[in-house]
Amino acid sequence: MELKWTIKFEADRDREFARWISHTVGGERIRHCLQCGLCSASCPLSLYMDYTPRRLMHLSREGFKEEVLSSASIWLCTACYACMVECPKKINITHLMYALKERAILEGFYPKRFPIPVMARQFCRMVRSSGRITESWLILQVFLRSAIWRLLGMSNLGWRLFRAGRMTMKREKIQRQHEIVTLLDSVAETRKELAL
Amino acid sequence: MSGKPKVAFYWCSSCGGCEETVVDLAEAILDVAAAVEIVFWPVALDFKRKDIEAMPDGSITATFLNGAIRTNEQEEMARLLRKKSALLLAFGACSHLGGIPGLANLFDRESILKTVYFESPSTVNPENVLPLTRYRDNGHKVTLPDFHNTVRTLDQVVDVDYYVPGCPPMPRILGAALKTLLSGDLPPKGAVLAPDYALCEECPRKDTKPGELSIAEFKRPQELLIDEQTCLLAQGLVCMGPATRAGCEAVCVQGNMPCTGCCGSTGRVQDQGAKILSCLASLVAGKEDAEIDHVLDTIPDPVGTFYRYGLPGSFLRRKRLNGVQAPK
Amino acid sequence: MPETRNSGNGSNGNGIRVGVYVCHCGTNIAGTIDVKAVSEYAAGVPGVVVSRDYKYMCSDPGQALIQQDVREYDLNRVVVASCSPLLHEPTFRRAIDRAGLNPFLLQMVNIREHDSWVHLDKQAATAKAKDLIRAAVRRVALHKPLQKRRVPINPNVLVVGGGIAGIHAALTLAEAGKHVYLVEREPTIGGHMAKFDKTFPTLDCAACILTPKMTTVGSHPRITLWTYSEVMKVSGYVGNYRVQVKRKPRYIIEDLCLGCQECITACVYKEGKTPDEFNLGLSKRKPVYLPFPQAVPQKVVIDPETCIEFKSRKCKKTCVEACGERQAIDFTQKETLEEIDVGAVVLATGFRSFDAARNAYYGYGRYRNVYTSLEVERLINAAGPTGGEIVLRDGKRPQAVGIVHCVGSRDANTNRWCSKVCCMYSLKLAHLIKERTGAEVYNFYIDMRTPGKGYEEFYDRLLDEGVHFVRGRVAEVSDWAARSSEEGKLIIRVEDTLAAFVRRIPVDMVVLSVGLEPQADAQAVRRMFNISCSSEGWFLERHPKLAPVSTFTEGVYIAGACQGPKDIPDSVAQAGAAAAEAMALIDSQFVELEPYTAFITEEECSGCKSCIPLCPYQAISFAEEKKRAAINEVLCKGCGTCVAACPSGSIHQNFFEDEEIFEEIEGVLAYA
Amino acid sequence: MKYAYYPGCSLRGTGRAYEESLLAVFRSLEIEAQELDDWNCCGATTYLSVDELTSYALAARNLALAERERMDIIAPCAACYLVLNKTQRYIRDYPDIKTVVSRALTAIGLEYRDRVRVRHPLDVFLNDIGVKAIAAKVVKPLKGLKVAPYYGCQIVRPYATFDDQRNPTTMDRLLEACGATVIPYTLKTRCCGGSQKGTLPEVGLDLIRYLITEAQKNGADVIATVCPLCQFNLECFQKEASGQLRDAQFRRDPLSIPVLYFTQLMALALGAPGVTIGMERSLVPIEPVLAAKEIAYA
Amino acid sequence: MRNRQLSPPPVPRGAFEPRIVAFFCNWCTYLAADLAGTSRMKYAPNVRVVRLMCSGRVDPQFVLDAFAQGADGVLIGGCHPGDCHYQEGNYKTLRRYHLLKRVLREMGIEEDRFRLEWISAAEADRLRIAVNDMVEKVRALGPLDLTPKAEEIQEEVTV
Repeated sequence: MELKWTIKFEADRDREFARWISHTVGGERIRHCLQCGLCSASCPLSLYMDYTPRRLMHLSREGFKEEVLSSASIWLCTACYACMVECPKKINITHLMYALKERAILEGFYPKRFPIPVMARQFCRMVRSSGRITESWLILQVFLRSAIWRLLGMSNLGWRLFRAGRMTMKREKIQRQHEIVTLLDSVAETRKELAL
Repeated sequence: MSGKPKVAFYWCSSCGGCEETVVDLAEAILDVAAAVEIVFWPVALDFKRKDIEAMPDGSITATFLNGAIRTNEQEEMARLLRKKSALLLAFGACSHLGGIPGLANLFDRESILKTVYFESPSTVNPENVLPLTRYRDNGHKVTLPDFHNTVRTLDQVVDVDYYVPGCPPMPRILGAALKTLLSGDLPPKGAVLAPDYALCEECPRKDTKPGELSIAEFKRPQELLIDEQTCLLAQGLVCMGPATRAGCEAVCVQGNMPCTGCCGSTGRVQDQGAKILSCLASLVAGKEDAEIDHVLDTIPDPVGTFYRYGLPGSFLRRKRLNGVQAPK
Repeated sequence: MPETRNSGNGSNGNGIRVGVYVCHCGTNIAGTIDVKAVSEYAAGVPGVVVSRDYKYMCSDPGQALIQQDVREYDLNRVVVASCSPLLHEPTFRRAIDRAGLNPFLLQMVNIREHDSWVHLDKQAATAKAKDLIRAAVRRVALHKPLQKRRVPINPNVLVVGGGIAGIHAALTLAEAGKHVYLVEREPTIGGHMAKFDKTFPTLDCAACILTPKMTTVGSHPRITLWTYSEVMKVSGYVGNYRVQVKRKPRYIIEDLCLGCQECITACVYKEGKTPDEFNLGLSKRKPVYLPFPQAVPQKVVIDPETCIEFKSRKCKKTCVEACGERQAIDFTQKETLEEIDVGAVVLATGFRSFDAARNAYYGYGRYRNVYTSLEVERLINAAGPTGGEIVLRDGKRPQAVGIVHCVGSRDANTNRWCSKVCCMYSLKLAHLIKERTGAEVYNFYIDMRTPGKGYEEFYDRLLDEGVHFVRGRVAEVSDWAARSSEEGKLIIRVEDTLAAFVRRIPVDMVVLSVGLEPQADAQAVRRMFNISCSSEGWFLERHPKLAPVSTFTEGVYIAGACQGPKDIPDSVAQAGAAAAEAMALIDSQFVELEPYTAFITEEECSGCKSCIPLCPYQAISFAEEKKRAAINEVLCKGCGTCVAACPSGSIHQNFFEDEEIFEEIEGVLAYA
Repeated sequence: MKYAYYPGCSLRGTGRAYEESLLAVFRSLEIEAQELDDWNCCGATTYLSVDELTSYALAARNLALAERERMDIIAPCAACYLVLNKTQRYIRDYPDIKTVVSRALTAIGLEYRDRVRVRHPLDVFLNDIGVKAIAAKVVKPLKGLKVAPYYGCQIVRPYATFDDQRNPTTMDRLLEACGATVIPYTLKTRCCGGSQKGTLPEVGLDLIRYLITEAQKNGADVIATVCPLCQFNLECFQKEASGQLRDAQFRRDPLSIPVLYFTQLMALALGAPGVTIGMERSLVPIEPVLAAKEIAYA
Repeated sequence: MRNRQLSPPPVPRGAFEPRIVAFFCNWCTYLAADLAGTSRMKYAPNVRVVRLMCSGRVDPQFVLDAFAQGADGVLIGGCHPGDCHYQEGNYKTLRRYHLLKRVLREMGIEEDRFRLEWISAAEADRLRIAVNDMVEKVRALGPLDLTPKAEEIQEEVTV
C-alpha cells in the first residue's frame, strides 16, 4: 500500500480563510464551537458525509481550506436547519454551509458535472430569464448537463407526472422581467462597490 | 454736604415694584430720609449719571440695585455703582435671582425681537421697524442700549455684598435691611438679609400638611376651588414654600395662592428649582414609568413653574441655544 | 527604590494638609497607568503636601509609609488611589487611625477596577486617574471626623435549608455553643443527599454518613429544628435580624408523635395512591406518611390533598384509633407564624435539578425507559422503590444502558454553565449499573471533567471496568428502528467525535444526567435577604476568591449549591466556612455600623414634612411640640434619599454631605 | 382581513394539487386571498448557496410588493416561507444586506420597510380562523382516517414563528378538527432530502424510506404534507425506496401509501367538490383508502 | 450664596472626547463596575464615577451642577426596581429622573445626555454596554458646552 504524509504544518493553514469564516454572515459564533458533534448527530444527511459538520466547523476556523471546500458534505446539506436549532452554542451552521458552497463554487472546488452546482447555475439562469422556475425545464437542463443517462430512468415517472398534469412544458414567466434584471444587476454593483 | 450715610437706588431690568417697596415703607420712610442722604434715585429725584461719576469711589455707603442685567447700559451702571459704593445690595428677586425677566433665558435675543416687533397680535409695525443701537435723525446721532442674549443676576456681573430677596421685597425686610446697615454691625458678606429657613415655618397652614403625602395629580389654581385652610400641596397645588426662603410671612398663601418662590432658596441650596423638583417628584405616586409620567403630565411647564424667578441664577442659567430644540 | 516622593505645593491656606498615595498594585495599575506622572500631578493640586507612588500600598511597608507621613508632615487628610474602596477602605482607615488620624479623613480613589483594568488606552487611563484624584483631594478637604456606631449582636443564628450544607453549618454552630434555628421547607431534612445510594468517588453509602448527622440535628439541645416551614419576612440589620417563619400544618402534634408509624399501617388506604415525592413518583405513598425511613424528625405528615377526612370529613379515622391515647393527630391544626431574632443567617437553600422534559429530543416523559439520573439514584438505592433492583418499567433488567451527560448544561438553549457534578455522578451510576446488572453501559460526554481528589482515578477505574465512553453530545433518543436489530429498543443517535462518524446505539434504558439549576424561588429568597444573584440566578458571593461565603449584606452567609453547582465535599467545606464566618461575627459581640447616617439641623428645618413618607425604615418622625422633623440615627441606614429630597437643604448625611459631593463632581470636571 | 397569496413556482408545477386544494379551503373558510401581483421566484434554497445576497434581493421584491398592498403574505411552499422569513431577519440583523437590498429595490422603484408579516396557511388557519370555526364548517368528517402529519423542516426551522420546533402540532389540531385521527409520528420534522433526490438520488431515497416505513409502522393510512417538495419526494419514489431496503431481515411489503397535502384533506372534509382539489393528480390513489373508511368522496 | 466658579472652556484634546459623570449606588452598579474590572472587561474611559450609597441620594442639583461644570452627559446607575438595598430608594430616583428629564428637554439638553440604568452587582456586561453605548451617543451629539460663551465670560465678574 502507498503511504503518504498526513501530518499538517502551520504553512498548510489558510489564515485568510479562517478569518473569512468567522467574519462572514452567520460565522460570528463559530469560535465558540465546543466540538460536541450535536450538529452531526442531528443531521439527517450526515450518514453520507466524509467530514461531519462538526469537523467542518473546526477545520474552517483553523483554516484548512482545501479539506473543507473539497468536502462532499457541504453539497449534501439540504438546509433543514436541524443542526442550527439544536446547537448548544447557537452557531448558525446551516448558513455557514451556504457560505461554504458559495465559496466552493467561486473557487471551483467541485467535481466536474457535479449536479448540485450545475443545478444551482441553471436555477439562477432561469430566474434571470423568466423570474420564475418551471421545474420540468429545470430538471431537464440539469440532467442534460450532468447525468443524461438518468433521464431514461426518470422518463417513466416523468410521463406519469405529465399525465397527472404536474409536468408542464409551458414556461412560467413574470410580466415585468426587466425588474428582475435591474434588481440582479444592482446587487452585483453594490457588491462590487462595498466589496462584499 | 451732610455727614449722613449716602444711599443710592437704581433700577435695571425689572418692573419697578421694588421701588414701590421703598415707598411702602410708609411713615418709616421719613426716618430713613432723616437717617440717610439719598444721592441717586432716578425714579424719584433728578440726579444725572455724571453726578455719580463725579463722586469719589466707594463714597456711597450703600446702593440698592433692583432688576436683572440684560442691556449694556445696565451693565455699565452696575459697574459704575459698584465702583462708587462701599456696599452693593441686590435688591429684589430680579437682581438677586434673575426674576421674571429671567424667563427670557428660555429664548434668544432674535426670537424675542421677532415676537415683540412682528408676531405678537397687538403689534402694528407695517415698516417692520426693529430697534437699532444707533441711528441718525436729521443730523443727530442717537444711541440706544443693546441687549444681551442672556439675562444675568447682579452677582453674575459685579461683586455683590448683600441680597434683599422678594418680588417685591417686603417693606419689613427692606426696613430690617436698612436698620442692619445703619446699625453698623454687618452680617458676613454674601448674606441674604432674610431668615434662613423655608416658608412652611411661617405658613399659617403648616399644621394642615399631612405627614404621609403621596401626589397622584398636580392641579393649577384655576382648576379647583382652593380651600382656605388646608395646605396647598395637600390640595395638589405646586407650592414652592418648602423650597423657598421665609421672610414674607407667606403673603401669597394668605391670599389663598401657592407660593411661587420669589425669595429664592435657603442658603444651603444652590438651585431652588432642582430642590423643589426633587422634593415633589419623590412624593409622586407610582412605581412604573407610565404611572409616573401620567402624574408628571399634570405639570405642563416645569421650568416656568420651578424657575419662575430663579432661571438666570440657576445652574443651567438659560436654555441651551446650541442644543437641539426639544420635541414638544 | 520603587517609591518616589513629590513634595506638594503645601497647605491651601485653610489648614488642609493632604497626602496622596498612588498604588502600583504590581503591574495591575502601573501596567496601564503612568503612576509616576499621576503622583507628580497630584503634588500640584492645591492642599497636597506630599504625594507618593508605591508598589503595594496595602502592604505593611505601604501603610507604614502613610503613617510616617501623617506624623512627619502632620497631614490631616489622606487620599489613597488604588483598588476599589470595597476591598481596602477598611485597611487604610485602620492605617491612618493608628497614625492618630480619624479614619474618615480618608478618601479612596478606585484606579484599578474602574480604570487600569477596564481601559487599554494608557493616556486616557492616566488622565482619568488624575481627574479622580483631583476630585478626591477636593472632596477629602471637606471630610469631617466621624465615629462608627457600635451595636450589640444577637448570638442566635438562622440556617435556611436542611440539606447536607445546612445540616453541617447548623451542627458546627451548635457545637460552638450558638443557638441555631434550622428551617427546612420539606417535612424532613436531608435534602438531595438523602436520596443518593452511594457517593463518588469513594462509593461509601450516603445514608451511612448522612443519617447520623441528621439524627444529631434532630436531638441537639441548641438546635431548634423547624421542618415543613418557610421564611416569610426578614427585617433589621447585621447582628439584629428579625425573621418571620411560617410553619405549615402537619396535622400531627410533633411533640406527641413518636414516629411509630402505626397510623400509616392503620390508614384506611391499604395501598399508597399518591406518587411519592421522595421517590420522584417511582412509588406510591398513603395520605399519612413518613417521607423515608430515616427521616428527621421521625414525625409523620398528613397530606390534606389526598386524605379522605379532609375531603369528606367522613373518614373512619383508623389512624386516630391507632395513635390511641398519644393523640398526636390533630386535623384542626392551622398554619402558624413564628418570629425569631438572630444575629446572623446562613443560606443553604441548595439547587433544583434540570427538568429533563425541556430537552424534548431526549424523549423524557415520552419513552417510559428514559430516566433522570436522580430517578436512577432511587432505583439503585436499597431503600428505594425497587429495593435496589435496577429494572425497567416492565420489571426486566436492562441489557444496555446509555448515560447521557450535560442534559441541561453547557447548552445555550437551556443552561449555559457546566453543572460540575454530572460527570462524576454519571461515572458513579455507570459503575453501579454495570456492577448490579452487568449491562453494556455507554457514557455520552462532551468533556470528561474530573477535577477533585481521587476523581480522575475513579474515571480510570471505570475505563478499566469496560464501560463505553463515546465523546459526543447525544442528538436524539428515539424508538424508530433503521434495522431489525434496533426493533423495540431506544436508539441513541450521536456523533462519536473521536471516531468522527455518527453512530446509532440501541439501548434498553436511557439515563439523563440532568444539570443543577438555581431553586425556582431563588429570586424571592435573595430579595428577602437583600443579597444579589449572578445572572444565572445563583446567590452572589461578596468576592469570588477572598469572600466566597459572604454576601454584600453583612451577617448573611451562603453555603452549598445555592451559590453554584457543588458536590458534597465542597458543600460541606463551604458550610463549615459559613458557620465560622457567622461565629466570628457573633463572637465580636458588637457590630460597627458605618456612620453614614442622615441628620437634621433643628434650626434649619421648616417642618414641611416632605421627608417623612420617604423613609422606608420610619427613621424620620415629626416632633409635634417643636414642629420639626427628627431622625432616629439607630433606625437610619444611610441611603440619603431624604437628604436629596429635603427642599430646604436641612437634612445632611455624614460622609456624603452636599458640599463634599459638589466638590467631587466639580473636581472630576475641572481640567488638569 | 385580506391576504396576499404567494404561490411560488412549485405550486404551478408538481404542486398544483396544493394550490387547487388551498384555494378550495380559502373559499370554504371565506378567506379573502388575492394573488400577489407579478410575484417572482423567492430564490429557494438553491439560490442561497450560489449567491446569497442576490437571493435576499429576489425575496425582498415580493415582500416589498406585498407591503405596498398592506397585506400579510401567505406562502404555502415551505421553501418560500422560510426564504421570505429569513430575508426579513437578515435584513434586520445585517446592515450590509439591508443596504444591498434597499438599493436594489430602489432601482426598480420599490421600498421595503419591514412592515409585512409572512404567514403560512397552517398559521392562518389555526390562529386567524381557529379550530372551532373550522370544525363547525366540516361537512364530511374524516372519521377513522389515520393520518401521519409530516411537517418537514422549513416550516418550523430555524424560526419557530407559530409552532414548536421539535414537536409542531398545528397540522395535527387542524386535521383532528376535520375528524381525522392523527397518529404519533416521531419523524414529523425529519428532512425528506429536499432537492437531493434530484441530484444525489440514493441519498434522497434513504431518507424517504425512513419516513414512509415509520409512518406505515405506526398504522398511517395517509401522510399529510405542507410542502410541495416533501410531497413530491414521498409520493413519487416509494417504489424505488422499497427497493433500497439495505437490511435483508428488515424487508417489509413494498412501500405504498398515499401522500396528500393537508389542504386536500381539509378541503375534502369541508366538502369542496373533489374535482377541484387535485386528488386526481396523485400517483398513489387515495380513493381505496377513503372507500375502506366509507368516507364519501365525489 | 455659594460662589460658583466657572470652569474655563474645554482644552481641545484633538477629537472631541465626551466627559460623562456617573453616580453609582454602592450596592449594585458600583459593584458591577468593580466586577467589570475583575473580569477585565474593556469599555470607554470617558466616565468618572461618583459613589453614593443609594441612587436615591442623587440630588437633581448634582446632575445640573455636572452639566454646568462641563459634563457632556450624566449617567445614574442603581439597583433594579424591587432590588434596592434600601428597599425603595431607586423608585424615588426613577421619579426624579422623569421630572428632571422634562426640565432638561425644555432647557435644550438632548435626552441621550441624561440616562438612568438599572444594573445589578452581577451585570458587569450590562454596565459595559451601557457605558459604551452612552459614550457613543454623546459623542455623536458633540460637546454640550454650557459654560457661558467667551463674550459673556469676560463680562463675568471673577471672584
